[in-house]
Amino acid sequence: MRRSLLLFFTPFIIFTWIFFGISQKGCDSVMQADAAKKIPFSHKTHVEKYGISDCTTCHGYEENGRFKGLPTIAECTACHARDGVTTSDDHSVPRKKTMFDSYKDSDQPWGSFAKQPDLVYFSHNVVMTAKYEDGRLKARCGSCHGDKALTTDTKMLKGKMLMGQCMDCHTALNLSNKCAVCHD
Amino acid sequence: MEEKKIEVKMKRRWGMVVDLDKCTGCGKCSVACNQENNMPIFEDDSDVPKRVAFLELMKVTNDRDAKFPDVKTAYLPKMCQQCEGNNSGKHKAEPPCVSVCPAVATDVGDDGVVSQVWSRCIGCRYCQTACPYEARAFNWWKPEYDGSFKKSLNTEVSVASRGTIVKCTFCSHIWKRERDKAVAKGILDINDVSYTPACVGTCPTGAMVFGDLNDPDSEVSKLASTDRAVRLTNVIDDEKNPEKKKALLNKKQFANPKVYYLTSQSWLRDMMRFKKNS
Amino acid sequence: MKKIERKDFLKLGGGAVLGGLSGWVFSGAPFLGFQWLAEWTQDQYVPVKGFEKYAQAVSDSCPAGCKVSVRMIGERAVKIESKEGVCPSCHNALQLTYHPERISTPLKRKGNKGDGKFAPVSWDEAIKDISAKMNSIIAEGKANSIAAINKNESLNGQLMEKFIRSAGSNNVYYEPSLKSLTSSALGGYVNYDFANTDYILSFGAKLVEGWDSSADMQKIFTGWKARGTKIVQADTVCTMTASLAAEWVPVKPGTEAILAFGIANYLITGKRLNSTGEEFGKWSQLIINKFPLAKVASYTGVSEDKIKKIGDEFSKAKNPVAVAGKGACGVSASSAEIIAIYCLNTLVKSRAATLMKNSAVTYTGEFAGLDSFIKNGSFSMLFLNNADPVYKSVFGEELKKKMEKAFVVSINPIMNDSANYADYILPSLSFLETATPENQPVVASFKESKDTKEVIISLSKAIEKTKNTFAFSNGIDSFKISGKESASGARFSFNVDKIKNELDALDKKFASNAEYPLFMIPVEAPLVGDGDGLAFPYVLKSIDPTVFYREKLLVQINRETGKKYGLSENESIVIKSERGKLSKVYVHLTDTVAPDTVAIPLGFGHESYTVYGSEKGVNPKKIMAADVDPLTGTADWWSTRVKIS
Amino acid sequence: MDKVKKFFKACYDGIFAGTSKNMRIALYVLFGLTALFLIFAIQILFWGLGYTDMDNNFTWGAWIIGDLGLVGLGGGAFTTGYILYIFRVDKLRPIINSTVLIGFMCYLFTFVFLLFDLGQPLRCWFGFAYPNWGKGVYPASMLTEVFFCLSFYFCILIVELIPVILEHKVLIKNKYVAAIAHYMHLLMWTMAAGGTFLSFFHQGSLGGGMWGALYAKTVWYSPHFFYMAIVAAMAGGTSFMTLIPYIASKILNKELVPMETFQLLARISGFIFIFYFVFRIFDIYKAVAVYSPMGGRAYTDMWGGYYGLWMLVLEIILFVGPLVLLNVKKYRDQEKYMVTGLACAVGAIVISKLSVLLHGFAAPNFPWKGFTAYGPTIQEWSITLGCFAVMILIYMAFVKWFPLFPHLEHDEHEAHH
Repeated sequence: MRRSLLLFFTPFIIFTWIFFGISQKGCDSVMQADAAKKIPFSHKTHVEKYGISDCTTCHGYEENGRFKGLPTIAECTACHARDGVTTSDDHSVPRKKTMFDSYKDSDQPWGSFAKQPDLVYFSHNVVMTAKYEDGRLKARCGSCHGDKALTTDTKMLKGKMLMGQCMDCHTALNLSNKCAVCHD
Repeated sequence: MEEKKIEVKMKRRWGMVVDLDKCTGCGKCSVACNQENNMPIFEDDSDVPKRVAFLELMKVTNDRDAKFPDVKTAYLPKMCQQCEGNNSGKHKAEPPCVSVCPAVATDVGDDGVVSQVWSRCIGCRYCQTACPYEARAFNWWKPEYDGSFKKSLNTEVSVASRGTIVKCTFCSHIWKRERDKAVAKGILDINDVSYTPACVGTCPTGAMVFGDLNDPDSEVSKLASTDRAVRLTNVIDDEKNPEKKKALLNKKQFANPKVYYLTSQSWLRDMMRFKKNS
Repeated sequence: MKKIERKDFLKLGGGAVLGGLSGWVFSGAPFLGFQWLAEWTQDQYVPVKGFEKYAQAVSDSCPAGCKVSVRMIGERAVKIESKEGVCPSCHNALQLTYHPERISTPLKRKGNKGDGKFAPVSWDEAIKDISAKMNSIIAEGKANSIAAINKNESLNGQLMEKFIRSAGSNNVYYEPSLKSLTSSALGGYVNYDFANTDYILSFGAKLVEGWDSSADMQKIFTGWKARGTKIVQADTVCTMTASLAAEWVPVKPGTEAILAFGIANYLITGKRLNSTGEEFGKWSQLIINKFPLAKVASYTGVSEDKIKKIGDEFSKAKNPVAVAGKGACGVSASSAEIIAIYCLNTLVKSRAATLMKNSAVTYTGEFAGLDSFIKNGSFSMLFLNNADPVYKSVFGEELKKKMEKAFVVSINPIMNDSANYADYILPSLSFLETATPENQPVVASFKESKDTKEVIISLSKAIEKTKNTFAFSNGIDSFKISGKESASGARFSFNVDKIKNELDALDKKFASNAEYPLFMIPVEAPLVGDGDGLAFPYVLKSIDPTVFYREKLLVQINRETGKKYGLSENESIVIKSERGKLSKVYVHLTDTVAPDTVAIPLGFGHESYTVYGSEKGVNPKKIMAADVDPLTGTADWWSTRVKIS
Repeated sequence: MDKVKKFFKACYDGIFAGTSKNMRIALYVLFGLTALFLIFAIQILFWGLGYTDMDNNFTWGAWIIGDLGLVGLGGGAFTTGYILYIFRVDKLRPIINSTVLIGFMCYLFTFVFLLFDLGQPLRCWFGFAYPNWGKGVYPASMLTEVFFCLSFYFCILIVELIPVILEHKVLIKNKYVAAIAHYMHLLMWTMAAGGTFLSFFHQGSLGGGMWGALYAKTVWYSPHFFYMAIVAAMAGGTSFMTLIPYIASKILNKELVPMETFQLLARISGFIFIFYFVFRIFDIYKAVAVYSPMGGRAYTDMWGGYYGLWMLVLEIILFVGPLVLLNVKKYRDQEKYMVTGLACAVGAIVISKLSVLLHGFAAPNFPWKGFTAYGPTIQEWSITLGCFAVMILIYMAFVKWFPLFPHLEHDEHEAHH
């Protein structure tokens, strides 16, 4: 009997694990959890070395409150000036990067992780300004995007952005979970 | 540090008033609604019962009751009436369409607006069956936008897929847009945000008024409580005896829409009921 | 160690298969797969995202010059918003701008006229060809055989008029509108001071349904509601205006003029009122003799007492005004009617109606109006400035024949019935794409299409004779020469000699007629108007099922009349008049229409007005009465004697 | 290639060999309908419901009528099973296999129809994944209840059907199969009990509750509709379960089921029909006197239009059949009267479902609008009739190859000895 169980469950467990992994990978690619990066960019060096701790420096808002999302090359070249110096001893001087030369100012050579589907109206602005009664912010960038500051690669830390994730936070923070809060 | 408590609980209850004495039937509301909500474009949309449109400009005449020349005509812009039902004994207040959905694709928002999420919709059309106002539209065909018409599509309303239900949501995406703008200006209180749906915003005679029914000082609540206000086919409003009315409401739910039509013309009030009153 | 048997392999295999299956299921892949499959099979379109901004635009293609605010997503215009109120054509501008059937380059005719076969050519080639033709006509001394038809008196029309007149032709016409018709009949179009009237007697003018400048009228209407202005509407069909009016006077089809005669008759004989108009004596004599109250009552179906009551109220009101021009977008052209109604204003010395003129617009050319030009005139070259006379004129078929022999240039953004008979089609812009002195264009011009103003200017530069007509080469500068409105100063004349025959004809028309016992009159659906709206899908979406339903055009007939002819709802009928017959119309029985009347919606039955507007219903103009009025030069098609079978 | 040809030849012979001319024609027609079903099924599933005559006003059509009819009549399965296994009325044993098979098919094709009716058939599992539960165990949406109870009961029907398949003369030779079949038979009463329990819910919800719960639609609103539908299913279903084997035996010219079984089930049906009739009269009274005035409408107004009051009249006339012919022993004992009674009973149920749907949708929602009509398109007809054709074919296959009528096998067995 024990032998039978062993014979059955060994492949069962192995195949469960393998297929779970493969399927999950497939799901990830379907949900675009990976994004290609044409230009290397290290959040880590920008944050740790140069002390840009405010995410909105690059990921800012429009006048009407909409989130800009990925920066354009124009925003990079605002610091890394196209006609700037290529080398400098002074750490505080951003240098000219030749890799920007082949791009227009309006280009956004990064794919977006965690792109919300068309039928979700997600407002970064509203979420990022929500406060507890004592004035603490209810959400930070990292709440959904993971601690981006320490990453150098394109991987997401917090996984896919599923509706459940949004709803969990809304439930925990005693916010409304009605459909129309996000969907239209 | 004392910080002003920021309200996150919605206190609004959006409602609409359509003054039919002022409505000239120009149809601007219909075009504005279609444009705002990315209504599909077909070569021929004359198959009216299969037409996908949130706002229907209905021509109402009283030739049921009257003969020429005692007849009258009116145009009645009919959108989702955003019913709220009533607590009747064991049933909680719910619009006719929401409780019937087998997949929770539709619910009532905190602001009283009945939403519909097409990506959750399985297309069973039970809600359409339940709706007494024919306010829900089903995408019988795949929504199409021929060629460059795609350029005029609004990004805030997603294009639904074939075989799903769509409906008027009082343009609630505009509320979200306005909320964004308010937050950008530093106004964080959710109840400070107000908005105007596309149809109301475009009405040239000001026949359509939109606002908060919970606020007794708002124009809609004032207009909705006048004698001219009448709700479409909602018979419970005709029961003037409060005792009887209460008993009736206890017995059964009524649609109790949040869209009020104003008219001083008795024929039009009559035409909004199945039985001739006078 | 036991030997591995066949049974054990089964166990291993079973474990593997079940394990794989459970791993697959628990990863959520099947559900996501279904979702993905559901989305993939639908292949939904996701609108291109962009940042929101608002842009302002002023219309240069409608006479009212609507001001709109346009909501933009990136470079795309997605919504026209306006607190001011806009006219229907400006409200539909987005659908015109992004119409999939916009003409993208100048087109030259390839096949026979009317075949709809065109080949793209360059602007240079088109302008060269057109100017060569025009130069040779002028050189031959036949400049007057160059003609132009304008859609309206907007700046585009004014420039065209200036261009053609300076080429030496007198043949510039406008599509009949309230302004052009009243201007021809009275010597100036009427400016109504609706804000200060307290009593409005409207003879079938669909005041709130598109009549005159519809955006303004909506505003004016709210003013009336607020002030309690009394509106008395004489009408055959229970229209919105009739329904919203304080009083609806149901008249028999087409007899609004007769009713005006009756009221004038009563005011002159009963109230001893006088008019200052020229030839008043002659006119009053005619009216009193020809249209005694009893006759008016029998023709119009309004009792004598009622006529007297209206006359009393009208003359006693503080600031009354009588409004002529029955119809909404399509307006009745009977000069006798316009004069009779204006006469009422002069009788009570109404301060609310003044005659106006536009310095840059002359409505009459060699002929009194468009229809008489089409019927009697001849041309070797014709410019169509966004106009569609083939569809809108009752002489559409005649015009087609004449266009086949002439050189026709059509300037318009989308195809229409008339452009189908053109030799050259020059693509123009929607107003969102044109610049005005106040605003930049909201969206970029569609492909190679150009601003009408610039097209006219460059044409004029290419022609010897008109080289110096315009001192500028830029479209924006042309706003400087835009016409100014002022009081016409012309003395109102009854023109009795000219319209005497018309009065006789009216008399005859409403006498009983055994062969054609019914009257066909037009009605207009919201947004469709007299046909311009039909190319726009969101207009089609708003059409009521009692007008156009499942590809069927419905005509409204009174229930009693329906019973008399044994008609049932949705039944197919054939309408016959002296000019021809209409088939494929269907019956809608309703009591909102007077007995013995066939109310047919205008605006349907285009031949080639994009895929959305073509082949929908029938065009009633084809069989409508075509007696050209001597003063307005336009066919009085409003009421037509018909029979049905 | 030759092998394929041979295979088809074998199939053809297997089906058509030894059949009469009439039977062959019938089979051709049925296979033809099946083919049409497949063709139009592809069209509907791939290009959507635009090809049907349903619209935003007439939201459901032929298929939901098919659903209601099938579920209502298939309800005979649980009633018969309950009476046999719980009340131990062994006289019903000869008919039970056929009953289970018909029930199974009715429910199977209810699912098929429901799937076609969905605009997004690929999302059909949403009904289970995101059910609309209200407070407690009772679902807020009647359709959620339909989804769950229907599928659970369908599983029970499969279990009930398995022994019939296992008892196939080839399979039963295996001792394990025989043992399983035997024990399943012994435990079948649990299935019958569970099936009855579930049936009460979905019969009530799909047949009546779904309509009665629509409080804003005066045409349908009646809280007791739920319960009436259960009684209707019990009354009409038993008649249907009697009628089908009867027709089969007439066609095959064999006594598939003893006459006394037919008469017993007919008697049960007639008896339940008395309750149904009383309930129906009460229903009409309530609608006329209470619910219509509450909704601001006159009952007679709602029954105008293209379908008219005659449907109600027809239903009442059809009621006479089961009430008189099935309840009075004198008539029931005569075959022709019994069959007429059964047919009337089935007719009454079908007409009641038809009138609920056609009327409910045809009645105008706005006072200024008229009644609407519905005419199924070729796609709807093909899929509906195609499904019925497949049902008949399955039944024929079971009659031919499986021990659907143990009575018959028994007889043949005896004859051999």
